[in-house]
Amino acid sequence: MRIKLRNFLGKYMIVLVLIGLMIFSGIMTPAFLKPRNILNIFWQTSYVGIIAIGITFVMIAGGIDLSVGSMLALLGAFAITTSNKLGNGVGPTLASILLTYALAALLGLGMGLLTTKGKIPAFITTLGGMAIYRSLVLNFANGGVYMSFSRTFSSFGMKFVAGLPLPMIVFVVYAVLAYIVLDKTRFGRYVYAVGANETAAVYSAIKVDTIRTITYIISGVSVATSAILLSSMMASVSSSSTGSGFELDAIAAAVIGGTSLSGGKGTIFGTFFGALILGVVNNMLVMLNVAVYLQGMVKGLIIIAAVLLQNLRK
Amino acid sequence: MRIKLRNFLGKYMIVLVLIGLMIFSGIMTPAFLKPRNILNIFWQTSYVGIIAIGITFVMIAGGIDLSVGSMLALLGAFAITTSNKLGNGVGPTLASILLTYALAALLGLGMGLLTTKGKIPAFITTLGGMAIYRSLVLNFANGGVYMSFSRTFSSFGMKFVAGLPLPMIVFVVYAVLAYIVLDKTRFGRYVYAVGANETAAVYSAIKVDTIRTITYIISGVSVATSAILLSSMMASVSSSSTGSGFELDAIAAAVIGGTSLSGGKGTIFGTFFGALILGVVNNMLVMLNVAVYLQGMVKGLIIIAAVLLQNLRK
Amino acid sequence: MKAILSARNVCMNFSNVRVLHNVDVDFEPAKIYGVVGENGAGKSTLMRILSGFLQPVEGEIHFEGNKVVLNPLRAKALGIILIPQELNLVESLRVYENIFLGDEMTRGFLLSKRKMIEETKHLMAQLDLSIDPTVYVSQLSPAQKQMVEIIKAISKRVKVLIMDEPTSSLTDEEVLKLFQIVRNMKQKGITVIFISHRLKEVRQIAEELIVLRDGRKVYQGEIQGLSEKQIAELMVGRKLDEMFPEKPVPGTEIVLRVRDLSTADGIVKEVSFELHRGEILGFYGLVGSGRTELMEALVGIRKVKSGEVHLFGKKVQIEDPQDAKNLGLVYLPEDRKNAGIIQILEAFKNTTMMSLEKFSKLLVRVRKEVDTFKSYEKKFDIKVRSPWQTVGTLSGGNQQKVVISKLVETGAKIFLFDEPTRGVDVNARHQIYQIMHQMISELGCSFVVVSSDLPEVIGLCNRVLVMRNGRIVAEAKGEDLNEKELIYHATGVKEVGAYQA
Amino acid sequence: AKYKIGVAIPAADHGWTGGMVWWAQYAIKQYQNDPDVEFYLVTAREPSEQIAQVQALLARGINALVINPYESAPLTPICVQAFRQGVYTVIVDRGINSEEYNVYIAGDNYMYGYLAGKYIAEKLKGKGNVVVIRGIPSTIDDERVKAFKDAIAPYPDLKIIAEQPGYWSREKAFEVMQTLLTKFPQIDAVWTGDDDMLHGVLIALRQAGRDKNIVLVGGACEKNIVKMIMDGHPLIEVNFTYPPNMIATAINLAVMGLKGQSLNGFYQKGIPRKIILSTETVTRENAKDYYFPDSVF
Ligand SMILES: Nc1ncnc2c1ncn2[C@@H]1O[C@H](COP(=O)(O)OP(=O)(O)OP(=O)(O)O)[C@@H](O)[C@H]1O
Ligand SMILES: Nc1ncnc2c1ncn2[C@@H]1O[C@H](COP(=O)(O)OP(=O)(O)OP(=O)(O)O)[C@@H](O)[C@H]1O
Ligand SMILES: O[C@@H]1[C@@H](O)[C@H](O)OC[C@H]1O
Ligand SMILES: [Mg+2]
Ligand SMILES: [Mg+2]
Repeated sequence: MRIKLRNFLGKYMIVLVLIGLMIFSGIMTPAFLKPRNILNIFWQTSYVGIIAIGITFVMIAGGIDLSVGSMLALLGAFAITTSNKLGNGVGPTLASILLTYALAALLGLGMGLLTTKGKIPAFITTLGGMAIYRSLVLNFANGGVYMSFSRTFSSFGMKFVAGLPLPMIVFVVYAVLAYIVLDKTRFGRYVYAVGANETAAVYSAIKVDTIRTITYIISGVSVATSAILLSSMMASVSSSSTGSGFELDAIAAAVIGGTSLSGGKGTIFGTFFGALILGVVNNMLVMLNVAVYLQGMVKGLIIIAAVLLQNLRK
Repeated sequence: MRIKLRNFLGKYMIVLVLIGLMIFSGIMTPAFLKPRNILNIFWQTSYVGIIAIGITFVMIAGGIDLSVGSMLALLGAFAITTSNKLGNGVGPTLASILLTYALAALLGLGMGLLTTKGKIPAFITTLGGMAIYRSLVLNFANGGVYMSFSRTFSSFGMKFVAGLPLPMIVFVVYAVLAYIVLDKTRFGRYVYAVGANETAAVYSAIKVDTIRTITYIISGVSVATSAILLSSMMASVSSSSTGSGFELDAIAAAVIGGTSLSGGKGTIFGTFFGALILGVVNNMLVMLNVAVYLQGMVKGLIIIAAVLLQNLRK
Repeated sequence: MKAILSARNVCMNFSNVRVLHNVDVDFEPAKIYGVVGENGAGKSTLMRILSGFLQPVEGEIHFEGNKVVLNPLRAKALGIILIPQELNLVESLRVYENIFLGDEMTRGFLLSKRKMIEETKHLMAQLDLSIDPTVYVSQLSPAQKQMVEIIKAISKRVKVLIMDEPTSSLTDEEVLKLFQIVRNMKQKGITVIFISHRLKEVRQIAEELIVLRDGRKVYQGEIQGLSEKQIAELMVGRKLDEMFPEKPVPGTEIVLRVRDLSTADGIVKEVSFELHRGEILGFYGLVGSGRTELMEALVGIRKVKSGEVHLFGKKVQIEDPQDAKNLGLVYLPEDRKNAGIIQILEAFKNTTMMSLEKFSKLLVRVRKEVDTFKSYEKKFDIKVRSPWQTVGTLSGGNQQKVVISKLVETGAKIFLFDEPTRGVDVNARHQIYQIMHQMISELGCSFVVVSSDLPEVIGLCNRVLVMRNGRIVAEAKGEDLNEKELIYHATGVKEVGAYQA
Repeated sequence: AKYKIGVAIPAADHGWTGGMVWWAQYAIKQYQNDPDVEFYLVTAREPSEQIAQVQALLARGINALVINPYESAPLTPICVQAFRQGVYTVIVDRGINSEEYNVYIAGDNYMYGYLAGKYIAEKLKGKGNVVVIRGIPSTIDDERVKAFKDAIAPYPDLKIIAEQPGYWSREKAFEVMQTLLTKFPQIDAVWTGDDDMLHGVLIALRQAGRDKNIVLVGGACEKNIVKMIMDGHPLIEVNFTYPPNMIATAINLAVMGLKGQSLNGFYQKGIPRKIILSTETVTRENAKDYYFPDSVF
């Protein structure tokens, strides 16, 4: 009984932390708990959240991806540019989305190969990627903004379906799919094995490099998903600022959710709620009108506390 | 013979990469090789370099420190504020420097304890630290600048001693000291042991938590050294921008130099040259007049190539 | 009969040093092979080549008469399965997940968890094991992990099963179970290659013997009629002394007294015992009997709930291994790979890791460290290319010797040795025993030896305490110190177990 | 070339700085065919990086330095050093804490905030709920917000109901506005620290269906906002200049300074030492004069 409770707490503590934060915010500002605001939080979280899901795969397999922020800008810019070129309408929009995914997969593949075959630490390849992607985006726009002229492309990012914002729906569905892949398929199992004990994985005749490379592709695909949603919503991408800092937020979401920087550990469940905790904190800062210069302090303390609380069970 | 050569190449490849980069730049722009410019590179590198040396300890012991950039601002601001309070002269300046070191050690101790005793992943504690420190600096200056009014304090940062810029001398001396501590003392040996195999370290009667905590103190002290030099040189600290991005540069320097994100591996030698490579690249971009928006690309490619080249020996 | 798997003229180098010289060897179907050789002779290297984990620099591998170029996947497809010497399980995965790692059962795209758990239970039952398939491997003892490795291997479609020292952490009970499986496999036409330093086991199970010495095959043939001593002499290529030296005579002074010790996790229950100066006190018991936990509790790695410990007559409170070390008590862990060595550090640095204060004032004197290492290299016959070789690249037995040297170098007075000779060859084992005796006679040291190797426990120890379910259930000495008695107390059942041979 | 000119500005990390980089390149391109001048353009993300760049430029042997200091105080010593070395030094936008330079040309941050406040106060007739979305916490930002508050101080019924940072980012401003719209049923005016953030606010308003009866003011004349004003946007009627093209002006001044030319219409020979560009008010009437469709900002 006691053990069960403890296990339960261990697994769901992060949810309790989230709920605690929300109750606290609700008491401070009742407006926080308005259904509309809750939806907003989900919505606002979805962009980083989807990326964090991708990064969770990479991190469990023992890697890291610092390039996601710049990649978000690059893929968003690419989606906008191609959909502008292809023109209005569902067909062209779908085509541009597919092309964006293809590019994302290719970039992920490249990162993966550099890291596995090139034996370059992921920190370096993806830091390089971060610089290179940003440079490309800036270069083609001369530091300006990519604007969408396709009505179709720039419409779905704001859509509500069954009363829920589309990005939120995508986020939840994406999380469920990712959960299944990571938890219920062979590939997912191998991701854990590769990250936890590479030698053991080799002895089990698992293709370590292939698995690792695929995680980078998944990260790329996740970034593409987020990029498409975000650039459609904003109908634009700023070559200088869009996506900057996303890498830290996404990694933080995963780590708050229990993913380890040294690989082998982590869950989609954890990342999902880790991202939501970040989202709630950001929203709360605005809702409680926390003074500009103190926001960092509050955010830092809450993140540390959130992880500390999760440790208490142990 | 062949083995010797290979070992030699393995160890010194990074130096060859550096020399290669310099020769290339020198051919492209002879001005690059002016003694004055070489000194500048050393000088410019010293701030990130000193921090990277501290981070090398942390990383070898299996941790990470994302807080160094904000900490740089915080400690610089503290040094300036205290030296302003204490007034002009050598005595007061020394006192303010000592106080800054004390604060740095304290902050490092805090991070160390949170990470080891609190069992919070270093990524989270130091990400929290990054936000909290920045918030503090911003808050006391309202987003503005800390200016030094002490003539003594703001003079040594620009000093040349025996024809060499003081920061460069400090960097080199600091590196030598750090090399001795890491390579030639018991503590240094334990740092490797803890990072390479924590369990074995525990069984070998090593106080793992203490060792880890000390590495964070070392990181703090390194940041203090850099902060004092930098804030003296600039006679000021910008609360909003000073130090931002330093964490990535410092970690990159260490990783280029062969330090592993998963602990147990790394050398001061490597970090020293890793930092210089970054410094040379930055300088080279200016000297060769690389187009603004392509600089990120060039930098990214060079960093990746530098690590790839070092791998070739294997 | 035609060979199923052969090595032809196989050579292997590491860093330009040749460790296998033109090895030719044939394995026939349905036959059990014993492979022996000194530590570092190249056994594991040869086996890794035969199973595709290493590529030879020269020579060929033939499978069923055809030349093959192996990699892990290809070898697995052919049915060549290796149980590596160092345990290689994913600690953060569950038992059943490890067993099916790389060969998961699925329904469509999805893993079929229930089927795999069922199948695991089934396999466990065959071996008479009671490990819960859903528990995490990190919670198992080394012996249990070893059994999981074995189950993992036999769950596959196997034609050639290579077992690299599978018994080094097993007690007789498990060894017997394992041998039963091996014989069953032979019945099914499977070739089994069995590596061990326990020559008694090799004699018992193998039908044909292969001896490697310094990377060369020096013998392949009949094992019938070879005594253990003769096998050992084939391994080292010269005459050997008696294995166990005369037992030392312990003093009367009690150096370690443990009273009613229980651990917080409830594994060790009210244990009391005494260790005399100059004594070698053995601990025997089945896997999971709590011996390791007891030792860990004594050096402060495991939380103690109640009980007292007296060292050299004084009551002590030991919070961590450092306290223990300062009091002259050190522990050699049984889990070599995780707790014993620091793989990526140089050999000599491992040796001095626990006694660095001896080698440094302000700075560490590397020269002195290296010299010290070299003295152990000689004493224990450690096979290294240089003191700077990283310990992870030593052969298993040589790694073990490095760990022992680390403990000895502390200059402690009381040593808790948990499976000290795991994977150590006969010759070196002999040397280690000699050194223990020397430390007793010259320095007045005392030893607690936890071992699953019955001959060792019996041949080496003055007294043996038997543990079962976390309690000490018997003491055996003098006349009573024999296999039958020990097994009886360990299992609580009469007439089960003992070696038939 | 006879003259080497170094141009050091902050990196393009948001729209406005992107605009400054564009204008710098634009100005440089004007001298493509002038064999007498050669440019080195560098951008920095942090003060000490910019110092390093200036050091490198000095080692490269530049004759003139055009610099928008990342932050005044830290860059002061190196700029002074350049000046003392005889490098023709033009300081742009964020000044330095010294008089040792050749030319200083800047925008007027105080008026930039003040005029926005004044406009809102008058438009709302001194009464209503105002939301302030500021930029990246920094000196400039602080100065502008202070000025804004000065301007509305005389109107006690004009309340700032929220003051949050939008980091000069569209996405961030969108998010902040989305949240504030949920919290406050009545918002009468929004002032964003610059036009990029105004775009984010517009999207949030449209999405919440609250894009009416609200006064919106941004700043710095991002080209699409100017276009909206030109086209008679119902919510955005004014803008205030803080032109990134001041860098282009500065570059021209440096070239003229080096070549010893004087300004048209000035009876004096030299280039003026201090130029504060006035914060100009852009309305539908004059918007086309401020619209640079080719610029990126
Ligand atoms: N990866 C490696 N790098 C360098 N040397 C290696 C490596 N692996 C093995 N060796 C060396 O090859 C030789 C043979 O080692 P191997 O592990 O095959 O011995 P073994 O017969 O299995 O010994 P043991 O009985 O101790 O397990 C040893 O000298 C060892 O140090
Ligand atoms: N971390 C752990 N969590 C839960 N149970 C554990 C843990 N470590 C060990 N155990 C359990 O404790 C029991 C005793 O451990 P162990 O097998 O190491 O004892 P032992 O007598 O030393 O046996 P041997 O050394 O022969 O393997 C086993 O049932 C094991 O599963
Ligand atoms: O970066 C700032 C920009 O966003 C603002 O609008 O004007 C001044 C600049 O320095
Ligand atoms: Mg072996
Ligand atoms: Mg044990």
